[in-house]
Amino acid sequence: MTTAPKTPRITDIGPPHYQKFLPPLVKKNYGQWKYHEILAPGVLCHVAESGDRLYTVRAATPRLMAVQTLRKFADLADKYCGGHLRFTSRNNIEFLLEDRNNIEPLKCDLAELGFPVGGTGNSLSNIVHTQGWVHCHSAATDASGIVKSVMDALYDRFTHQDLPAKLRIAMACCLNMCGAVHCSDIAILGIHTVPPKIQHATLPKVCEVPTLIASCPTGAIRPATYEGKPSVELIEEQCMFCGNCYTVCPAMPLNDPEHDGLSIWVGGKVSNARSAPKFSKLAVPFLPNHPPRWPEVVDAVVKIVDVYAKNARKYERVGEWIERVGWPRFFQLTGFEFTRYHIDDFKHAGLTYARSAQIKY
Amino acid sequence: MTTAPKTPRITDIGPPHYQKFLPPLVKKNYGQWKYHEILAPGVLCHVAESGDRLYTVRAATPRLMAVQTLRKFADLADKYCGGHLRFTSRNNIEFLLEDRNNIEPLKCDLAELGFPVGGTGNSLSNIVHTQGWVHCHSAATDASGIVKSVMDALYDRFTHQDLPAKLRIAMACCLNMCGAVHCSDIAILGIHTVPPKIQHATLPKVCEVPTLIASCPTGAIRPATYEGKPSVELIEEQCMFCGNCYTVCPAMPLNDPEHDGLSIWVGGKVSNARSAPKFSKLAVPFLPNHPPRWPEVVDAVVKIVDVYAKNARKYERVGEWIERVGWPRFFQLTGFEFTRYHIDDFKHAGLTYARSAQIKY
Amino acid sequence: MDDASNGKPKTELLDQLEEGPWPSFVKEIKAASQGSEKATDLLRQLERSYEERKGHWKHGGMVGVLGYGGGVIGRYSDLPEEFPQVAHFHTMRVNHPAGWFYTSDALRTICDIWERHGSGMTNMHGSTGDIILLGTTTDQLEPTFQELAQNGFDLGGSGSAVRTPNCCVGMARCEWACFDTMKLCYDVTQAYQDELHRPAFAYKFKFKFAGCPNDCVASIARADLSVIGTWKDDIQVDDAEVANYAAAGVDIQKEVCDLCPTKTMGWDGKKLSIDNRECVHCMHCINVLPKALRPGKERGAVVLIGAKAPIMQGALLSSVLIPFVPAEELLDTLKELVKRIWDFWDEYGTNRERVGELIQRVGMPAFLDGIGLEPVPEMVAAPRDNPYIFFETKNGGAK
Amino acid sequence: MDDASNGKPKTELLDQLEEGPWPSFVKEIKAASQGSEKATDLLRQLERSYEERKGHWKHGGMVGVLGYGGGVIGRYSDLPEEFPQVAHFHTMRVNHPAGWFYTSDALRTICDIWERHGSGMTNMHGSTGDIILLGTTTDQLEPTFQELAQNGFDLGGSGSAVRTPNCCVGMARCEWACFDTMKLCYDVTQAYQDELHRPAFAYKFKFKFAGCPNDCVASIARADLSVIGTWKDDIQVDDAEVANYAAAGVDIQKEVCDLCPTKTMGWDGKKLSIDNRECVHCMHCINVLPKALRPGKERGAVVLIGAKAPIMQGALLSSVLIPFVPAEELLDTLKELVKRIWDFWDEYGTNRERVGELIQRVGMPAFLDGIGLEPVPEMVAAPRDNPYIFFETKNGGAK
Ligand code: SRM
Ligand code: SRM
Ligand code: SRM
Ligand code: SRM
Ligand code: SF4
Ligand code: SF4
Ligand code: SF4
Ligand code: SF4
Ligand code: SF4
Ligand code: SF4
Ligand code: SF4
Ligand code: SF4
Repeated sequence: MTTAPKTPRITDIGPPHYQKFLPPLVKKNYGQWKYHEILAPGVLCHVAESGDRLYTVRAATPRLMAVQTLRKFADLADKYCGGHLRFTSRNNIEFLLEDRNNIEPLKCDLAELGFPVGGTGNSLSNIVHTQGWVHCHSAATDASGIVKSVMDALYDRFTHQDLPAKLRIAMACCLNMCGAVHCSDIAILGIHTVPPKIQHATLPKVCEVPTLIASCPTGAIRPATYEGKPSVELIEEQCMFCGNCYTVCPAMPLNDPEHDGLSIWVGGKVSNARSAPKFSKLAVPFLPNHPPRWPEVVDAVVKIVDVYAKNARKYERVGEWIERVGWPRFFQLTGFEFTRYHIDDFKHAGLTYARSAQIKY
Repeated sequence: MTTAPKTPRITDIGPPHYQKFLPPLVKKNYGQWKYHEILAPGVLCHVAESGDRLYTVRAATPRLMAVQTLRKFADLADKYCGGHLRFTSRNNIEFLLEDRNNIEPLKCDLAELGFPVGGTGNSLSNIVHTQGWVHCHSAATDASGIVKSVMDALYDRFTHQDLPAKLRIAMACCLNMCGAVHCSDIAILGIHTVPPKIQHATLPKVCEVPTLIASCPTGAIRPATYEGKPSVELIEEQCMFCGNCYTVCPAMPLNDPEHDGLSIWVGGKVSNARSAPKFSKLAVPFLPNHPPRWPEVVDAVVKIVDVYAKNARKYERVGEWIERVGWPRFFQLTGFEFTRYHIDDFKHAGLTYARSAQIKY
Repeated sequence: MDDASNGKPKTELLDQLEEGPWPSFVKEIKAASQGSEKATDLLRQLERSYEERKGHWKHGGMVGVLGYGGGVIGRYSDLPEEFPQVAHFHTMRVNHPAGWFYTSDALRTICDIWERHGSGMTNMHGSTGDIILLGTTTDQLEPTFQELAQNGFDLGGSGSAVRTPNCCVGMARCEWACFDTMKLCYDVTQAYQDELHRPAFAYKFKFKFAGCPNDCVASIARADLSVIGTWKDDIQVDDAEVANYAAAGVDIQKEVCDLCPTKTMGWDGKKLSIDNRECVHCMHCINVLPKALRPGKERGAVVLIGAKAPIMQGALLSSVLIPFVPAEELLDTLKELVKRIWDFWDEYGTNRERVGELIQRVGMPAFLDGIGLEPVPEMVAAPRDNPYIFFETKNGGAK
Repeated sequence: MDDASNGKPKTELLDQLEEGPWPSFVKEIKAASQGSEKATDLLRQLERSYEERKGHWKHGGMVGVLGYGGGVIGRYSDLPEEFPQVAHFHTMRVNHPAGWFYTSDALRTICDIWERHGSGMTNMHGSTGDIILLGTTTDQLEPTFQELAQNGFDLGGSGSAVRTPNCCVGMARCEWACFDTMKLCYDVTQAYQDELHRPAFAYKFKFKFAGCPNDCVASIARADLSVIGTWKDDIQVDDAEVANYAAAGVDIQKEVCDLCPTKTMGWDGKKLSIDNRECVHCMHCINVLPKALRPGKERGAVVLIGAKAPIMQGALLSSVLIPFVPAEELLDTLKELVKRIWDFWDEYGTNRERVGELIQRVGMPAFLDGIGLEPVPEMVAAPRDNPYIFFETKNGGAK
């Protein structure tokens, strides 16, 4: 099946020049856009200085897609917008139309194919996520399955623009946090809660002990010999299950069906609008890992979204809302338990303590 | 001169009960105060639920006082307020009058004795300070002399209430910061800038090497032997001149007339009013140690006060004002140079970097 | 474990993820498995993971294409006997076109190549921005690569290298772009082809370009070097349009003025006034009134440094390195700056230390000295509050 | 070096500090030197320090009174031959009466004792709150102490002990005191006489009591245990007085409502409304309108822990330990709490480690476990942002 290349080998050409792929209307008005309007959830209209109007129809994708589906998108692009489309930084797909009249037919076709239109304005957009059990060795949980389960429950939040502000959820399947978990309105994070099980037999063959020792943020790993061969030992109380040792050394697996789980984080953002970018903070330290539909995780996320939608003011991101009402109120409103795990005990922990007498009762 | 005690030895009696010293009007209305008014700079009137009025006249003291002066205060108390007085948490003295008509005569007497009345409301109060060359072995500079020089220059700021808010200056003669330097609107801090000179000969006699090593926040001190005896060596680049080693070991003196100096810090506060308590931040890293009147220090402090007085809004403490206008503006307005020393490089340094694109131009 | 009746894998758990209104990745894998045995075994192994609540991939190995050190993530099943088609299941990271624009033809070309050489499964896109071609065997890597190359595509980054830079849609469709994000992203990507394909660093290095402070590519959270567009002069105001918004029901005072972080706007019911000296360029007012307000005309970008995920000293957000670079000087400034940063990182960085962590460790002042940048107050949220100043011993601390 | 003409010390530099309107400490030392040779030599040595820009005190030694381990700071001149009267120059820390109230008689008694036994120089008061009697010789310590004791005064703290607790004037003269600061300060001081006089800790331990969140004794910055008064119910409002303030020219909207940290007040030009649920008890509105607003009636205090100066891991502010203790329960609660804190500190604290630093090192959660307090969200400004959670391995992290 393989077609061997016949021409001389090509390397280092870099990505194709973006101009090759721009719709003519975009090329013409490049850098000359004047303003935009949101015509409906998922439908933007950008107006150029020239008076030209570009219509964007944004639809959700599952990100993990078969070439069959991509071809369907290509067909839609041919049908409605001269074969031009783009993807967004949150894995949505955007069709760029010149003709306003194509909006509705395109939306119908997308609906038929099962790709919801939305994610614009003050709505929930697609969940930025990672590989999970589909491809990564490091995953404490699956990613795509949780995303699907959560978005099924929050479908209307994507197709409607009735939230106080933009809402961004991210999901990562381990502490490496490939994605934006550390700065999302709501983040779902796969976690381990038991230390790695050292595979002494294979360790010397597959890892360098000094690198392995250096990999541990808390210094929990010490050199040791096992049956006369170099290996390591673990001070279990010093382990906080980050998995960095496993990243550098396959002989330190952490996966554990019984004890792997999920944690929920809230209040991060990256935009500079109004408030400075913020990290997400711990909301729920541990939820069980229950495929195929992770009901506990779905409930927790839906709970946060509902409470936020009900209580936040217009244009208030989740973190801005919580900072206004205070974290005690957040825990009251959601009913989540506040535990010792919520209190930071890592490097800068002291700076997270409440160092004032300003308290709400 | 010594009068040996004749009675059995008395210990652990604790301080005298405060009630013994309370003016009758205070005793009567204890816990029953209703409100207060500031009648003039340095003159308060507290009104009790009973309708009683207590007049307070507050005067500055140099804190470092001879018994001769204290007796003069006692005489004034006898003359005007039934022999009752108190000191404040900032080393001012307060006369507590029942009779409003005694206010002016008392003020006259105080003026004659050279003790300015003021420090209330939105004014500069007395400078909280420390021992300096008057009594401490640790001092990088004198304290009382600087306080005197600065307050001479800022005299009117004490006797008038025309500042945007309360203004609190503190002075400490070394990094131990006996006082409130770390949380003051403006703080003056004596500093060393060269490492301790190890006195190898005496060291083993006067200190314990392990304690000495443990005392260094940066781990700059290492065990070593000197002429066969236990001593220490110093990684000079790791020393930031905190003096903690000297505190635990007399054989590590840092005092150095050429290189000791002063630094100026701004924007701290301790009250919870409006904003949470704040640490003071570095404004000027180094000024020379120039007794007897430290003109460079006086100039820098006066500069800050003037710029603050001119630019801050009503009720804005120094730190609140700077946070509103931004640190770049503070450096522009004062003309202080922003240097590499202003950028934190200690433990939590990363959290002080500007982690947003929000910038004023 | 397969359904005896039709030879299709039995996926009772995964099947539950075909239900519900959101597009289903399970349907996608099933679609791909029409044409690809690899996709079928992926489905089977994934079902197993769902049953056992445990991943079944081995720790990756080094595989790749000739002359490149990256662009491929090696992946092997830990149940190769049961799922032979995913015994090898490497991903290829293909450098996406800036802004993620495609023609339908380009998209079909990729599909065709991948259908021939791989599982037919993709990620559009990976978190760094690449086209992720998900799952093939070692022998297919080079042919896939060359076919892609013949069609104008190249691999993206992986390992201790420059990672595929990405950017927001910028001037192609956004009225707020303060510099040409797609061009700069493209130029930077081309400039560092060698650093991208041949890992030679201590760790990864990511660039992200956002045209304005809304930061639609999360550059401040996810890039070692974050370039965020902004402007220096006054916000452009169209008074008539402000009035129109007000007339249309926007509460200018509450929704705009009160939410300005520096409260630098006034609204008297008729006219919006802005004291631009106090504006921190947060975008909020412009976001709410896009037809009435626009960034100023003196445009460029803030350059920030050091963001990353938590491992190992805690997550970092990028922090200001250069408060403003005019748009036309951006490429040259970045090239010069990046050279110095990489030199410093090369000299002082330890193994697997991101540049942000290096700065934390050696201190920003030392880093600035090292790369020859003057400190400015815009770099800090506040000056230090501890008195632990490392004065230069040489001159006894005098400034 | 003395003036030949009159035998008085020549103090050209210090003399310059007699000029200017602010009260002069040099005049004070000169006044004391009328009656005390010690004060004269102090002046001489200080002039030398001013000339040489260098202190002339040796590192202190252990001196004290019988049976006490603290209360005296030993001090010796490093130029004892030149300044023999300050060869020994110890200070005595005398525990001030709560609130720093004195009768003129009490003050004179102290003066008389100190004139007989010491330099006649004092600090009214030291930064911790003590009466500082500045400069005497070792042999005078015990007699001074016993004379003080006979007159009802005792020594304060020094060394690794409880330090002299202090408090704001509170109910004696302030309408805002939410608990009786002077009484609590007195009671606590009496309760811990042994811990105050006989250093047995790893380091010092300070108490400070402020009657309301204005914190007029800087307790949140300077005490290991900071007790700050507050209230739980609604702010008491006298509408008529609010109107009077407005009539008198106070801009209620700007000076009060706009500066409320949670913007929880409304002003319609006539009536001030407060949504007390959002009030953080900062005191600002009450401070500005003392005649009209007052703290609520359900009063008590916040208990905070851990403030200290920078040495050695950087300065700390106290942080919330118990969000609210009713006024009448304060003494008992504190006693029980302090017992547990000291036990934990005793067990886990290292040499010269303040309790705040211990908490930083072992982590607040471990500290709370240790002293048996339940975590509540009021303890933190925000929950953790790093995912480095030390789950209890026993139960696999399930809550
Ligand atoms: C298409 C896309 C850029 C791209 O190159 O792909 C994009 C496009 C636009 N963004 Fe964005 N943003 C896009 C990702 C982001 C991200 C990044 C992310 O989500 O990971 C952010 C930062 C989010 C955060 O802070 O956590 C982002 C923060 C914003 C904001 C600031 C929102 C805020 O108030 O914090 C605006 C302003 C607004 O919406 O009023 C904005 C506004 C816009 C505008 C209105 C810009 C314009 O004039 O064209 C575009 C339509 C927005 C909409 O959906 O309503 N865009 N935008 C991205 C669409 C992602 C998606 O499919 O949902
Ligand atoms: C006498 C004294 C308490 C004592 O027990 O000795 C005291 C007494 C009063 N303070 Fe204070 N404060 C005293 C030290 C403090 C301190 C501590 C310090 O300065 O070291 C603070 C914290 C300062 C800080 O934040 O850095 C302090 C922060 C306040 C505040 C909050 C000011 C603010 O806006 O941040 C108020 C409220 C006000 O003034 O409106 C206040 C208000 C008051 C009132 C009005 C309380 C009352 O109703 O009686 C008293 C008269 C204030 C005045 O001077 O205008 N008091 N006050 C202290 C006088 C010190 C002096 O001689 O200047
Ligand atoms: C594929 C992708 C996730 C996805 O599903 O989209 C991914 C997948 C992996 N990442 Fe990532 N990272 C991906 C984007 C990110 C991002 C987001 C970004 O680039 O914007 C981050 C956070 C930002 C950052 O760089 O800090 C990220 C932070 C990490 C880290 C932690 C790095 C750190 O310094 O903290 C690791 C661990 C490592 O490097 O050893 C990591 C390691 C990995 C490895 C290589 C696993 C490993 O331990 O070696 C994963 C391979 C999975 C697989 O089997 O394919 N991945 N990784 C993303 C790359 C696709 C692409 O090229 O477009
Ligand atoms: C006398 C006094 C300064 C003054 O002029 O008022 C003072 C004087 C000394 N302090 Fe202090 N401290 C004094 C209040 C403070 C305060 C303020 C307070 O208590 O509110 C602090 C900051 C708050 C705190 O405790 O953190 C303070 C923080 C220190 C430190 C640093 C402690 C730390 O943990 O960071 C040291 C160093 C040490 O303990 O070894 C120190 C050490 C010292 C020593 C004993 C010097 C030493 O290295 O051993 C000083 C003796 C000077 C002398 O010759 O008399 N002094 N010291 C204050 C005590 C008078 C009193 O009893 O009323
Ligand atoms: S978050 Fe972890 S498990 Fe998920 S793709 Fe990234 S490295 Fe793999
Ligand atoms: S999982 Fe993390 S904390 Fe635990 S041993 Fe490995 S590297 Fe260390
Ligand atoms: S600040 Fe330093 S020098 Fe000054 S009294 Fe305190 S310990 Fe001594
Ligand atoms: S002065 Fe401070 S930093 Fe320098 S050696 Fe001594 S303890 Fe260490
Ligand atoms: S970052 Fe700014 S310029 Fe880029 S797409 Fe978003 S809003 Fe437009
Ligand atoms: S851009 Fe932001 S800071 Fe500037 S005026 Fe608008 S809202 Fe205010
Ligand atoms: S802390 Fe509060 S109660 Fe105490 S004196 Fe100050 S204002 Fe009054
Ligand atoms: S006390 Fe402070 S927080 Fe409460 S209403 Fe008054 S100003 Fe607002």
